[in-house]
Formats: sequence, C-alpha cells, structure tokens
Amino acid sequence: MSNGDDVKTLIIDDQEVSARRGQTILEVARENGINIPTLCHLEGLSSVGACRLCLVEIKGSNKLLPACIATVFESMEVSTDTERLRKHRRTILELLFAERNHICSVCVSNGHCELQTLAQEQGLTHIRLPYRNPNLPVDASHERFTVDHNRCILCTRCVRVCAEIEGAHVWDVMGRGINCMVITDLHEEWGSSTCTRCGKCVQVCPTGALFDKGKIGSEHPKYPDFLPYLNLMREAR
Amino acid sequence: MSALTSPPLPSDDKRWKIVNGTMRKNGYARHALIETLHTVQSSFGYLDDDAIRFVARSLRVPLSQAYGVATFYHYFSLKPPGKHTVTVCAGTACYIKGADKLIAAAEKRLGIQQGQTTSDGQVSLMTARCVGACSRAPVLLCDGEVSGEMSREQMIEQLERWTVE
Amino acid sequence: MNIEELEQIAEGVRQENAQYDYEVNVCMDLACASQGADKLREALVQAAEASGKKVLIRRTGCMGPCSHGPLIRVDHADTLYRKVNAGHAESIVNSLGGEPVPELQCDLNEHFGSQVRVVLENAGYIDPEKIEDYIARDGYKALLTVLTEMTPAGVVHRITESKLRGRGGAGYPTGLKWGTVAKASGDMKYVVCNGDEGDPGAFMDRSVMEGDPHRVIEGMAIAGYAVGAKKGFIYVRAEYPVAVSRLTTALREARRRGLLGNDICGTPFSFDIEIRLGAGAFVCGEETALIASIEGKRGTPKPRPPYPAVSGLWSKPTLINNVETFANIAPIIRNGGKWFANMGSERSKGTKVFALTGRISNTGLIEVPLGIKLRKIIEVIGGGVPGGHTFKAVQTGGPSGGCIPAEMLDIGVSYDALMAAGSIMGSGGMIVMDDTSCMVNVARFFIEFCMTESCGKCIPCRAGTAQMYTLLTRICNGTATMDDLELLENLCSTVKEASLCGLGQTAPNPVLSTLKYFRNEYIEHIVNKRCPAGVCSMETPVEVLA
Amino acid sequence: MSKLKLATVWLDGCSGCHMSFLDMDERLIELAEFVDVVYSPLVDTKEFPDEVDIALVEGAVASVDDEKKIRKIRAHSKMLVAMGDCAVTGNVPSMRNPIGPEAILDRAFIENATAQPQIPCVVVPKLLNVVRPIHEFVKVDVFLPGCPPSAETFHTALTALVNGGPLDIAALTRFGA
Repeated sequence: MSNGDDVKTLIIDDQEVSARRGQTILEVARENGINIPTLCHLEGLSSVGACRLCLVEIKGSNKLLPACIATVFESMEVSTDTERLRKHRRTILELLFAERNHICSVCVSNGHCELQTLAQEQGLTHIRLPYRNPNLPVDASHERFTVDHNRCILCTRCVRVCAEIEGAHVWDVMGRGINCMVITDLHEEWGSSTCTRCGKCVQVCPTGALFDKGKIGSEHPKYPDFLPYLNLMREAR
Repeated sequence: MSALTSPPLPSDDKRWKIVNGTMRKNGYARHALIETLHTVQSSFGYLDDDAIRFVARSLRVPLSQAYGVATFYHYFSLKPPGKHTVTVCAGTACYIKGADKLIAAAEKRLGIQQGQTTSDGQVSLMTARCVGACSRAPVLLCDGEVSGEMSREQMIEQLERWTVE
Repeated sequence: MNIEELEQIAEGVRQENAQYDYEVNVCMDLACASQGADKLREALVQAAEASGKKVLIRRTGCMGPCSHGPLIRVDHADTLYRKVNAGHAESIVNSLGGEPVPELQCDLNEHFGSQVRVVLENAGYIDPEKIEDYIARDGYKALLTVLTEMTPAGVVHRITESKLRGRGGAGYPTGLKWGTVAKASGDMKYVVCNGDEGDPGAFMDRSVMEGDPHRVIEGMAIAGYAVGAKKGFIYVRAEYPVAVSRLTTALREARRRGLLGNDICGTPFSFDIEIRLGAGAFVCGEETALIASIEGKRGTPKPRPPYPAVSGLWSKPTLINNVETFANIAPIIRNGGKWFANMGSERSKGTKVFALTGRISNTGLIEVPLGIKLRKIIEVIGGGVPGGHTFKAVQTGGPSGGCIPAEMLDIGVSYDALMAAGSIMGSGGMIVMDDTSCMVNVARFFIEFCMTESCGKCIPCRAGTAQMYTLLTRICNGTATMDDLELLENLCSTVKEASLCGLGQTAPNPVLSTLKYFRNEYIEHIVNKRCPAGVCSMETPVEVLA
Repeated sequence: MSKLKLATVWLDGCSGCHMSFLDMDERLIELAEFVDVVYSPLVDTKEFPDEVDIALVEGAVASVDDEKKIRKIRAHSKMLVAMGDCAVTGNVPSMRNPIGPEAILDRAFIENATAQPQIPCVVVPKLLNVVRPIHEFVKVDVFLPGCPPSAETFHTALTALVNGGPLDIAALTRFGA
C-alpha cells in the first residue's frame, strides 16, 4: 500500500501527470506518451546519463537535468522540447556524426540505426562541424560478430549489458576523452577473448558498431527490448 | 569456503613479491587496483599485459576493467621508459614562458614526438601537467630533477650529454 | 594525550630551541630546492660548526616569494634573505648577533605588507617532518578542544558561523556541506581531502601538504568528529612525491602521538587517514570522479544528485573538501568563527592563498584577505609586469576560469566578482599575461588541456572540446572563417550547458572570457590573418595538395 | 513568367543522384514547364553559365578540380543545393580520409595493377588530402541528404524550391536513405 507521499503530481510539457516517488522523469514521460530522445539509456540497464540527449528543463532552475536519472518531485514543471534543448540535441548529434566515420549508406544498420533515426527526428540535414576522420579498426575476429569502431558512439550499452546482465564483463572502455574505445579483455581480439558469445551486446548496440556477421544490409534490425522481460523473469525466479 | 585462489606469480622475479605485498596489505580488495598498478610501475617502470593480467586476476577485477583503468590514467605507461627521461612541464605558467618552444626543440633534436622514446631506448620525451614549480617557469625535469628558468640551449646541452653516453 | 601534555610538548620544543643562540630557517620548497637550497643548508651547518656558534638550522616549507629564492629567514629578528647560495653561508653565520648581511636583504615590505597569513601561518617557520614544531605553534590544540569541549553540532555551527566557503573552486559553503554529511544517516561515513591539485599554474595545495601537513590532518580529524566519520582519505597527485612522503611521515607521527587512531586522546572518538595516489587525471578533482578513483576505477564523474554528502565513497555519506579548506579549520576553531568572518568581503570571508605566476616580478605564493583589489595583487604584491612590458590580462581559475583584462583590475577578489567577470576563483592559480601573450593562443592552450583531460564519458565534453580545439587551431593558423567563429560560440554554449560534470561545464570559460574581452584579437586572426601579439605563426598547414 | 535556369553538377560521386533525378520519369516533363536545364552531365553545355537560378550539386569535393568547380558554381548560382550524401556529408568518397590519398592510389594503381603499375599524374587532377562535403568550401542553401535521395524526394523538394513553398527536408529524407 502506498501512502499519499508516495504519489507525486507534476507537469510535463503542460500535461498534468502523476508518478510514483523515485521514478525518473523519463519513465513518467514515456508512460504518458511524451517522447524524450535517448541514446545511452536502455530500459533494463543502469543509467549513466552520458549522451545528454534526454536533458530537460525544470522550471525555476537554470540547470538542465538528464531525464533518465533525475527523479520527480512534487509540483515540478518539466519542459522536454524547448528551442534551447533542441539546439543542444542537434549539436550533440552533430558532434557524434563528426566524431567518427558514420557512413550511413554503407552501414549494416542503415534504416535500423538509433543515431540515424534521431538525426532525422531532430531535423538534422547536414553536419556543420568539421569531420574528424579518425583511423579506427574493425575487429572481425569473432566467429559470429564484428565490431566496427568507426560507428561506435561510446554509449557503453555493450559494457553494461555484458557486466550487469550477462555477468561476464568482457567489454569495457579504454583510454580517455576523444581517444576512448570499447575493448574486450586486455584490448585483445574479440574472437580470442573470454566472450561467452551470448550476443546481447549486439542486440543492444544502437548503431552498426556491433553486428551479426550472418546478416547483411537492411536485414539487420536489433531487438534491445528483450531486457525488461529478462529482468522481470529473473526477478520472478 | 572460498574456492578462489590467487594466480601464481608471473615469474620468480622478486619484484612480483612487492606487487603482491601491496595487494595483501589491501586485503586483495578490488579498490586496491590503482594502488597496485602504482606499485607495478614503480617496480618495473611500466605496465605490460602480463602485469595487468596478474593484478586483475589477483584482485578479481575483470580484465577489460583493469585495462580501462591502466589506460585512463596518464601517469601509467604501457611501454618501457627510456634510460633517461626528460619531462617538459606544460603547465600554464610554463606555457606562457615558452614551454611549447622547448617541446618543439626537444622533439626536433631527438627526432621523436612527445610521449615517445628514441629508437635506441636512450631518452624518453614526456610532458607534465604542471609540476607545481610555476614560479620557476619554464621548468624541465631531467630524470626527476627539477630545473627552472630553462633555456632552449641548456636543454639541448643536457640532451646531447645523454645521447652520446 | 590531553591539552596539558600538548603544552608540555610545546614547552619541550621551546626549551630545546632555547639551547640555540640563533635560528636560521631554510626554505626547501621545490623552487628553492631546484636552485640549490640543499647545498646551502649543508654549507650553513658546516659554517655554524666551524664558527662554534649555536645555530638551529631548520628546513621549512615555502616562504612565498619564490622568484627571489633560494630564501632563508634568519634569527628572531625575522630577516628574510634572498638569492642565497652556499657561498654566502660563512658571512651569514658570521653576521649572526650583529648586523644583517646587506646584499642579501630584500625589500619585500610591500609584498608582505598587504598579506594576511592564516593558512600559511606556519610556512617558513616549522620543519614539516617534526610534529613537535607544529604542536609548538598551537598545533592540534583545536582538535583537542573540539574533542573535549565541543559537540559535533557545535563544531558544524562554528564552521558555519565562519562563513568559510570551499577553497577548491566552486565556493560551496563549508558549514552547510558539513551539516549535510552530519545529518546523513548511516553507520559508516568518510572524510576525503582533495589534494589532486590539477590546475596547471597552481601549487598552493602542494605547498601546504609539503610545508604544513599536520594542519591538513588536524582539519580532517575535526571534520571526522563533526560529521561522525571514522575514516579519512587524502587523495594526492602522484606527481607530488614530496607531499606524499611528508604526509606519510606526518600520519605516522600523529598516530604515534595518539592524535589519530582509536580513542583519540582518551575520548571515544576514533579516526584514521589513508593516502590514496592519483595517477594523472585532472578530472579526478571532480568529487564523483575522485570517489571513483579511490574505489580503484576509471575516474569518470557521475550525475549529481545524489551528492557525495548523501551517497559518496562506497555509497556512504562522504565529506569532500580541498586541502586549503581543511587547512583553515584549526585556526577557525582556535580563534572562533566570527574572527574568520571578520576578514574578507561581504560574501567571501577569510583569506585565500594564490599562486602568482607568469609575467610578473614577484612570483610565488601569497595569502590575502578576500575582497582585496586585483590591482593591488598585481601591482603591489606582485610588483607589476617586468621588462618594460604592459599588463594584458590575469588568468584565474585554471582551465575552468577566464582571463580578466586590465580595465577590470579594480574588482575585488571574491567568488561572486570573479564569476561576474566571466572567470572563477578556482583553486587559486593566478597567471599574469602581458603584451607578448596571444589571447586566442591562450584559449587554445586551455581547450587543448580540457580535451586531453576530458574523461570521455559524455558527448558534449568528449567531442565538443575536440571540435573547439580544431576550430581554435584554424583561427591560430589563419585558416578560419567567420562561420567558424560562429560555430565555436555555438559549441561553447552546448559544452557549457549540456556537459555532465564541472570539467565540461566550465571548459568553454577561457574561450568565452577571451571572446568577451579580446574579441578583436580573434577577428584580427580571422579577417586579417594576423596575430597581434606575434605568437601565432599563421602558417597554413600544407594540407590542400596531395 | 520566364523559366528558372537549373544546373546539375557531378563532382566526386557515383552519379546515382543523377540517376535518381531521372527516375522522376514523367514528372520531369512537368518540371520542364518551370525550369530550363542549362548545364548538366545530361546536356551538352561545356561551360558553367554565368547566371544560374538553382544548382544541384552531386558529389563530394575530392580534388583540386572539384574545389575550383564548386567555387565557380557558387559564384554563378543564386541557390545551391547539396544533392545527396556525398555532397552533404562526404559519404563513400570520404571513406579514404582516415588513411589519406597516397595509400588509396598505391592500392589501386600499384599493388593491384596487372600491367604498368604507375600513379597517374598527367591530365587527372590532384586529389585533396581530405575529401569534404561542399559546405566546407562554399555556402550551401539547401541540403538534400540520401544515398541517393529518392525520385519522390527530388520531386517534392524541387516543386517546393521552384514554387517557393515550405520545405521540411528532414521529413522527406535522411542520411543513407
């Protein structure tokens, strides 16, 4: 039984909504059909608040908060789609496209890519920033999967699903800043790593960075929504 | 009863015992990773894969996490250092007083980029993020020894001495 | 150990010192040490032996005006000698009891006259490796007073009353922070001292840790009592080996004297401190990154809330203050919160240590009451810009700060005034620039710093600083267009507002402040392909043709 | 009302955008009521005309020649449209950027050559070190991403441009479409 304190009422984009105490702004927004763009967030994994696409404005504060982490409070007024937020979202997406070599036309995830879809949703028609053109490797040593670092956006979903769900923690991030890279084990080839070959990382990867060798081109949709069910089943056990 | 045992020392090199000592002192806790890597680096001069693997297994830290830590912190080096190391301080005060020109001159004289070691393994050229001797800028560390108000000529002279050794 | 015993130790030191007829304090801090302070000390010892005079020759921490080093302080008359070398030893010893050596005396009355020493009160007077020296100057009195006469809430109240604000940069009220941790529930709490002084151009914390380590330990122990923590960590940069060794010695001595450990001074309060080494990551100065680093992980920040005061180290309530903040605690306890609050300006109380460097005559460490005019620091304490050059700007706050131009030198140095000027107080670096510095190039320097120090977790900081660096490089080599400038300004806004932690949120400050005050320099580079200070070579890289 | 002068240009691209343009089929005739194609790989004009109303540019800027062309086109066009991903992002031609032009030339003309391996240097223009989208050289008025943009996209976009009506490009197409 919940007492009165456990239910909060708040306003998201002029819509009055109610929420349970401890819920994030993102959860409440999605329950009410309000779309907030996300990239690093994935239901079923811990939230890191790294991509900054889900930043929202809270009335009375100049600070922008990540909706995936910030929890609701009574009478808060949230704006999720202001001109200020749209400007930052476009710039963030541009930063991602310019950071590595995302050539959509020749990507296995063309048409099923979260980054590509977000770019379209946010009205991006070109990248104003200079492309950085880094020279990055493609590791196809694994018998089933490939990692193409050119398309990695460092959302760390693979790292989290491997550590938190599969419990293997084969993936992590090496280096820092602009030189960060996801790695398996001691920066060894994926194929000879301690990978359990479960393939969860491939399913949760939002872009074409991790893909299944057996699939080509447009036949490569991913199904990251298995996670909430998996967690539910595990809890039930 | 715990079935987990520590991996064997990578070799009979006595320095591994020092490394093991740091881990034992910390009860083989995962949070001792950085402390232990410091010990490895001060004992061996750098961190190689064997060392990281040994430390990671001993502390039961995932390999990728240990590698992530070792490459996150710039104080750790994954390559053996040269016989001598010249470190140019690249803090703000040194920069204002021409540290960038010192770095360029050293790179030209040694034929390497900052962060690299000459092919004969004689000299490593490093830069530091402020050693805290700003009042003596620009500052140079020759094998750890601080020299202030360094001129290009003085630095080259020191490099010459090392390269003809 | 109780107050009486503490007094006995102090008396012992006084008696021991009374055996000597003269005292010579030799500064052994980095700047003086790099100019032969060690040899000088040996020569003084030999000269003293040869003369038969009873001279106490003491190694001390930084005395302040490093550009005049090696420095020594002679006798009870408090005479400071500058530019001393081993060759002077004999004449110095001979002069003891007589007239000072004229050629070594320095005229720094104005330099010292405008300073007030609270944090640096012992600097240059004690041997940092001797706990007795510290005790003889009222050391650990505050801790004992707190443990025997005050409640934890009383301690928090006194700190609140002093209006001390965090000296690490952001200026969060220290009393409020302590109160929050004290109220947080949990059987285990931690006190962390942030000694990861990463700002290039700042060395205040190094000097305090090296020159007066017990002051930090005492402050932390008092904090532990006030918030209910039993365990403390000092996180020190690995680049500061001397600080690490001095702190290690100090911790050992404090434990030996029962000032750390179980049941301190016979009270039920137990507290101990461990040292943790940083490993070359500026971002670890950020609270949540520092916590990750102590936990042995990559130093990547986490979104706040939850704040460390509620959920910090190993998810326990954690108090994090910087070295200088802790160094202020003992004097506040001894002299009262009101005494401290009487110093400084309206909303910035007490004193602040600054590392004054760059194009200025008297470089070194200074401590001034907050609210002091910037002009006084530059022109009087610093002695102005040397070599016939003209002052252009002073950079405060390191990579998170900004450049303050000549026309704003009459602002008072306070958290709010510096913020209003587009900079921040920061940890205390003050780098003076003259007409030989190109402000675009300086901005590029800081952005390069932030780019390499970005942890890489959030996109605005990771990729944004890299893009800003590219655009600034274009401006510096004369290949930029006015569109690039617009892009740069747009990026500044996103990196500032959308980054996860303080590093990213403040990274654009050096660009924004130079754009605000020195926009003409940017325009000169872009439109006329000319660097007014003559720093940027304007050589178009051989890029276009293969 | 006089017809608008339309030019289409082919820089470093695969000509797929031009093919897609032609895929407008019978709608091209409809379009011809409003525009004259004054310059194009599809017509026989040799010199870029002095005054063009709308220039559709396919392809990235990859050589010194491309750079010269795009500057000239900009100078003589009222409206410049970046047509397709190569013009908008650099796309496939820019995939050589991480390794530079020498490695590519070596691979194509030396390593894989079966007879007379040599890098062509006469007549062919020099390659730029980095292939860039056209907006990094000149101001672009309209960006039409897609690889290639579909005939529908062309039709909707051109109709709007010719009539001066509203145009929401992101609703029509995207990178890699």
